[in-house]
Amino acid sequence: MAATTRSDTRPATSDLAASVGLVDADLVEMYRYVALARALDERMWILNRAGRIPFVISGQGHEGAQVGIAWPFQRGHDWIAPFYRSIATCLTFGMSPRDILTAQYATATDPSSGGRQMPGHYGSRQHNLVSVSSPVATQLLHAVGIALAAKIRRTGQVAMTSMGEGSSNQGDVHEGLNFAAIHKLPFVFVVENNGYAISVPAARQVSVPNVADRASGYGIPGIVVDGVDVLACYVAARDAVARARAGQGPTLIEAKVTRLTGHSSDDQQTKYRSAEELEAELKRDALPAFRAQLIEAEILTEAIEASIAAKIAADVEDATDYAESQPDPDPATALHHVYAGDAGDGPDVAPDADSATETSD
Amino acid sequence: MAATTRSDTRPATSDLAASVGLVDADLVEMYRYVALARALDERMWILNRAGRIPFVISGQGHEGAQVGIAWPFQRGHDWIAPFYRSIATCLTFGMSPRDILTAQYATATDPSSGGRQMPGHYGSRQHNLVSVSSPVATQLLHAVGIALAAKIRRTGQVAMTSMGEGSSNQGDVHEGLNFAAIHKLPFVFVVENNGYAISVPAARQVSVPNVADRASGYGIPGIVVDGVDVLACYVAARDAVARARAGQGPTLIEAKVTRLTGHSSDDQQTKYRSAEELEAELKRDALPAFRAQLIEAEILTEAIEASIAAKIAADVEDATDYAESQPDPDPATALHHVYAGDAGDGPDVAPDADSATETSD
Amino acid sequence: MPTRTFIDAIRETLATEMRRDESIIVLGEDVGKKGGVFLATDGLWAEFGDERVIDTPLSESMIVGASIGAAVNGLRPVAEIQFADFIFPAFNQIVSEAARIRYRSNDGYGVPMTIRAPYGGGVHGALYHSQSVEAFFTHVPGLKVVVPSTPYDARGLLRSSIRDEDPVLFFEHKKMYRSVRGDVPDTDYVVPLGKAAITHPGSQVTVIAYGLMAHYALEAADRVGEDGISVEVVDLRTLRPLDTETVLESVRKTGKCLIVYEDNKFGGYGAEVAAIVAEEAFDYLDGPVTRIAGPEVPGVPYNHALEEWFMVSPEKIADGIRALAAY
Amino acid sequence: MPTRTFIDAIRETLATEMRRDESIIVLGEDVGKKGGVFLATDGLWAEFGDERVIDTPLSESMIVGASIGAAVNGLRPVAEIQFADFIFPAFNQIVSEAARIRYRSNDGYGVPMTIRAPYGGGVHGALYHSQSVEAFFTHVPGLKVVVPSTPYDARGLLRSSIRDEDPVLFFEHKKMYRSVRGDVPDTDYVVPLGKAAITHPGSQVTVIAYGLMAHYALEAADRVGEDGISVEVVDLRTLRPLDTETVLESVRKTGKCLIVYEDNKFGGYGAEVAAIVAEEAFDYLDGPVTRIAGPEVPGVPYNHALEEWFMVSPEKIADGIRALAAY
Ligand SMILES: Cc1ncc(C[n+]2csc(CCOP(=O)(O)OP(=O)(O)O)c2C)c(N)n1
Ligand SMILES: Cc1ncc(C[n+]2csc(CCOP(=O)(O)OP(=O)(O)O)c2C)c(N)n1
Ligand SMILES: [Mg+2]
Ligand SMILES: [Mg+2]
Repeated sequence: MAATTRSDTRPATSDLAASVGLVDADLVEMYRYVALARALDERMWILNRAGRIPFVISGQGHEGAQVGIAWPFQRGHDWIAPFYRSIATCLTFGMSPRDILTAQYATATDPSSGGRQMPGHYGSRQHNLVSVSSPVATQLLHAVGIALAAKIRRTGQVAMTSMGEGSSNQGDVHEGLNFAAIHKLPFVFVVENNGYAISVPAARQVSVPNVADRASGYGIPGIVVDGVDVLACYVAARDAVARARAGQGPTLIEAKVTRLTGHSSDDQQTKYRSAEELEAELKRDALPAFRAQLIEAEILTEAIEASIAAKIAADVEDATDYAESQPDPDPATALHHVYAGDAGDGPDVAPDADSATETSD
Repeated sequence: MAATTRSDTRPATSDLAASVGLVDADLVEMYRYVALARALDERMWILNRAGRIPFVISGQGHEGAQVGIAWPFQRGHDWIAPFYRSIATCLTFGMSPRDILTAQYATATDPSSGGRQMPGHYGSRQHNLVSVSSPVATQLLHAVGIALAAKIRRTGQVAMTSMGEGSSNQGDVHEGLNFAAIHKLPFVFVVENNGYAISVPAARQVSVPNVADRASGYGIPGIVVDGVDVLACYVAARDAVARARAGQGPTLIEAKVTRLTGHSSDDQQTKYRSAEELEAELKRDALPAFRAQLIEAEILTEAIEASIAAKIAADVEDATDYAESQPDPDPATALHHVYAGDAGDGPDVAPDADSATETSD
Repeated sequence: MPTRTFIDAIRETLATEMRRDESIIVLGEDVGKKGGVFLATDGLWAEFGDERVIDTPLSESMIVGASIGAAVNGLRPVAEIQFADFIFPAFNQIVSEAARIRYRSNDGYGVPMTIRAPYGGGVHGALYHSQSVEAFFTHVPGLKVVVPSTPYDARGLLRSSIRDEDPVLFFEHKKMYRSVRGDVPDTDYVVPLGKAAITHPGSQVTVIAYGLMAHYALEAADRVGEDGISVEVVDLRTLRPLDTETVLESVRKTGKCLIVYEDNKFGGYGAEVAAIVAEEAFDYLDGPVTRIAGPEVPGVPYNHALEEWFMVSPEKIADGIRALAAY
Repeated sequence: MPTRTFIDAIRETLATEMRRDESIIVLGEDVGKKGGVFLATDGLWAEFGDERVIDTPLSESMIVGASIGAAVNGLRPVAEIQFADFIFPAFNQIVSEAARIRYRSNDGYGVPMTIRAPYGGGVHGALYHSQSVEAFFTHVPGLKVVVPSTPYDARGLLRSSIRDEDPVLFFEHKKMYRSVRGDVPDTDYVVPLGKAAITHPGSQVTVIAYGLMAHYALEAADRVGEDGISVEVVDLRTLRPLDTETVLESVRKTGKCLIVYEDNKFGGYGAEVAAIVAEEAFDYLDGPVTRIAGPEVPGVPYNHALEEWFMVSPEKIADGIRALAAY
């Protein structure tokens, strides 16, 4: 999805972009996704406080890592099994702001689940984004199985999954990494380590300083990246995708991120995190850091920034209006799709054409 | 249980014994357990071929590692959660040949289960040997929980569990090692790697050359020992027990052993192992190796060996006769012990006093 | 007698039991500093410290498996599974291990362990924060399964569960945590496991329920009472072992039996109750044994319209009673 | 028509299906070179190679979880769980994931996967190599559960399961593998999921069974036939979805219903059948709906005397029929 692959004329390439093998337009677009994810996420909290939506689970603090890591995967070809904080991942991989907000409102046209799942449980067949469930870490095995099928069917696809550091302690992770490593499957395991699993700090969750320290136990590379550094995340993922595509097997990437909000709208994190800690964590936000980096490199001009901001504002507004306007699912459809063919195939209410793509791209 | 701790006068100590901090009598006793386990095991196969017992699952090829590793644990104080090949472990930890053979015959007086479980599913409350079940690897978490209780209750106990390399791929292993490492529990994890999980070779089971390579991913020491070398196994376990007892947390010990028999009496291993491979594996038998080592060190004299052999022969004969003579459980007791107090406490048929201790010790 | 919410009764019972018996530990995800996502363990960590109130890593099989081991070595663990929906990773440890170690060791080992878990729908929890999972465990010999419906019972049954020598699954309907209040004495009373309660005596139709549905059944009984239908409500309280005697006595008296559960109907817990009643009270039945339960979908959907469609309600129960009474 | 053992029918069906559809893979423990511990996959590895016949590591959750992913990405996995007893580590993947992904994604994703597992007792397998586990899965919307009892049905139902778009649990009674033979045509016939079979028509008592018990029910029907009792045996074949119509039609005709299953009775599969019959055929019943099932212990004990005590037998069924007929 890098702009280089689509462009005929030689695009602008700053030293910064060149240093990671991208062009300036890529970096701008990456920035837009980071900022869009943040803006959508902030809107979710506003809607929650306004009583419009009952629950929010947020990706704030994870967006930089998510966009950087998702970037080298090929939209519509590769696969991602995301988790509940993967708003930026899902956007980067093709879901629209409308797709995200209809999920918050649980409308009939929510493409993730038709209003059947809680917000945060995204998914899209159209975009090869596996449907998110709540029991953590199960999706790792799905991504491994997808990679197995890719290898057997020789599709050239790579499968990625992401989750938090707490979730990485589930048995499924061990079982899946072992199998993927034995068969050198085209698989990338991403841990977004934000230091907490709800209230439990990483030191009480994971017995080693880095989840990536576990990779060697499976004979695969384990890489720690700073989630504040979007381009470092990109490079780590790019290399992992290249290894996977070349038949060299899985990679574990651990991005050190921060959780800028409570675990969810049901959580009061001040009960277990000090004010100083929360204050300090603000500095680990990739959004201002990436912005500063792109301004410094003269990639993000004031004009570009203004146009991005306008676009994002319009997108978020449009998505909100759209989601607000969408109908609830009809209980008459609630028995559908327990099994194939229960009620014809496909969702009961087709999301309208616009909602499936970005509104202003 | 080392003889040094019981003896008042200075016991005989060869260089070999001294090199591992034991006395000669320990080494002789260790040898006796290795040989006893083998003799009992061979008797099981004879009884199986003679149609006396329907099923055998064997420890042949594992005995040296089991005795060496069990040795530093304190009988009646520490805990072991063994697996189905742990005949030598159970003997070393206090079960008698009668205990082992009544399990093969599934008699009412079988102390492991009163005839309720398949052979190989040993256990003894009296000896702190946790009851073996069939689903592999579950026992690791029990041992971890025992270690947790030991730490909380400040009993000074160490808990050990053992299993095969195939079993180490279960999710429970990951979850348990992580927890034990975080809390620095007094826990020792023993993998008896015999190269196969039924028919599947280790290379298709474990994505790294050694299961012990996984220890670093939990921040604990991982030690590979040659299961042919009984004293090396002892030393590894002794050090692990010392670490555990000192509050320094768990250790993973992987003993490279061999499986001299089929997986069980139901398995034909020639279907998946070549004649050459089986031939070569015979050289990896700790029994003759340990014997040669002790003869070389002049610890095992002809006289001692003859007396051990006689004792073992008598023990095996006695255990066979005893087990043959024991009654089947009464179906009238089959509903007992689903819950506490279902039928008074304790087993329905008390094993007779002799059976619970070694017959000729 | 002091009035308490359902969750307060649970929390205080945990505290008083821990004061009484220092072999009791509490472990689970977020049970420590945070006090549990529902605050059912709030304050325990401050009072009993790190060793007796353990914030575990996010791994349910470990929570249960380690509890089994701890129980074998002299502790009395009370494990919390954050949502009943997340008990499945621990299924093997519960069903293969905890339930069987006593039987398979011929009484050599037992597992005095309680597993608490919030269950149930009607709280916008969707597929994975709304489940009723009791049927998976009530089938298993070696386990006990408890579902209290009042603060009084919650306290008395939790005490019995913790003091029991065998593994007990203790399911708490999360919708009741703060919405249900009741009198709870400060005495050290227990409610024995395996005893149902008649919470509304009546003569024409027996309604059998538990958990939140025991409340809805009472509401329904009141409604149809206005139409002159006399309903006897049996609150099972313990699902395994089932108090067959109380159930049969009531049905033999009324001749009509409606079983209510929130879980999807097919193969749910109420099927067993129906089967027992159909066999053992056959000669007394004046109408078919009927059931009102959730629809056959794999989880409660999130959207409020769909959730409402899913949930058994007092009205649906009242309709079922009316139909049965008219039979 | 060629005669085959039960296991041969299964093995050959796997082979012919794999020849027909190259998206089918077989995976599990020891399914490759060894051909499975019961040899149900013998020969497949030699014919289809390492990529389509995969000896997995010893990790059931992985087997099922990876099969789900593979199914999502275009394959049709047929996973073997070595013994049904060892399916519990995969419980979360089956119940939380495979069963729900279609519903939760509003038909975005489906999981065309078959899980085969040998189940059942009477083979000296003790607690952990004898279990009947169907009740844990028949309760779950989104899953289909099949238990064939003849080589003919094994082939026809396995074909339907593999070709189905949803996850199917296919349980094979291991005692039948070599002891049961029957005619199996070489044609590409299927037996549809969800259809029971009347294997012995009769008029006085309906006996409902499946798997090994379907054979024992026939034996029992013959025995009591000698005493002049006419029994109709219904072999359910598919447990979810249940063929309610065939069951009710038979009971409405005979007026008496005995349900037989090998699993422990309380909360077992037969409870649901009993509940449905008790409700839907109430007006036709001339006797209580009765059940014969295993005792309430957590697994089949090993010793032959205890195992015999545990197992439902043709005699026990015949006694049950006689008692019901005499009612
Ligand atoms: C199997 C399971 N157990 C418990 C939960 C409840 N739960 C949801 S998120 C969460 C913490 C996850 O922490 P982490 O993996 O670090 O991800 P983060 O939320 O920090 O991004 C828990 C305990 C769950 N969803 N699934
Ligand atoms: C959960 C589970 N799955 C499958 C089995 C069947 N099984 C018994 S032993 C075994 C192989 C074990 O191999 P390994 O761990 O290497 O131990 P070994 O037998 O080689 O000593 C298998 C697959 C089981 N007992 N439990
Ligand atoms: Mg986290
Ligand atoms: Mg092995």
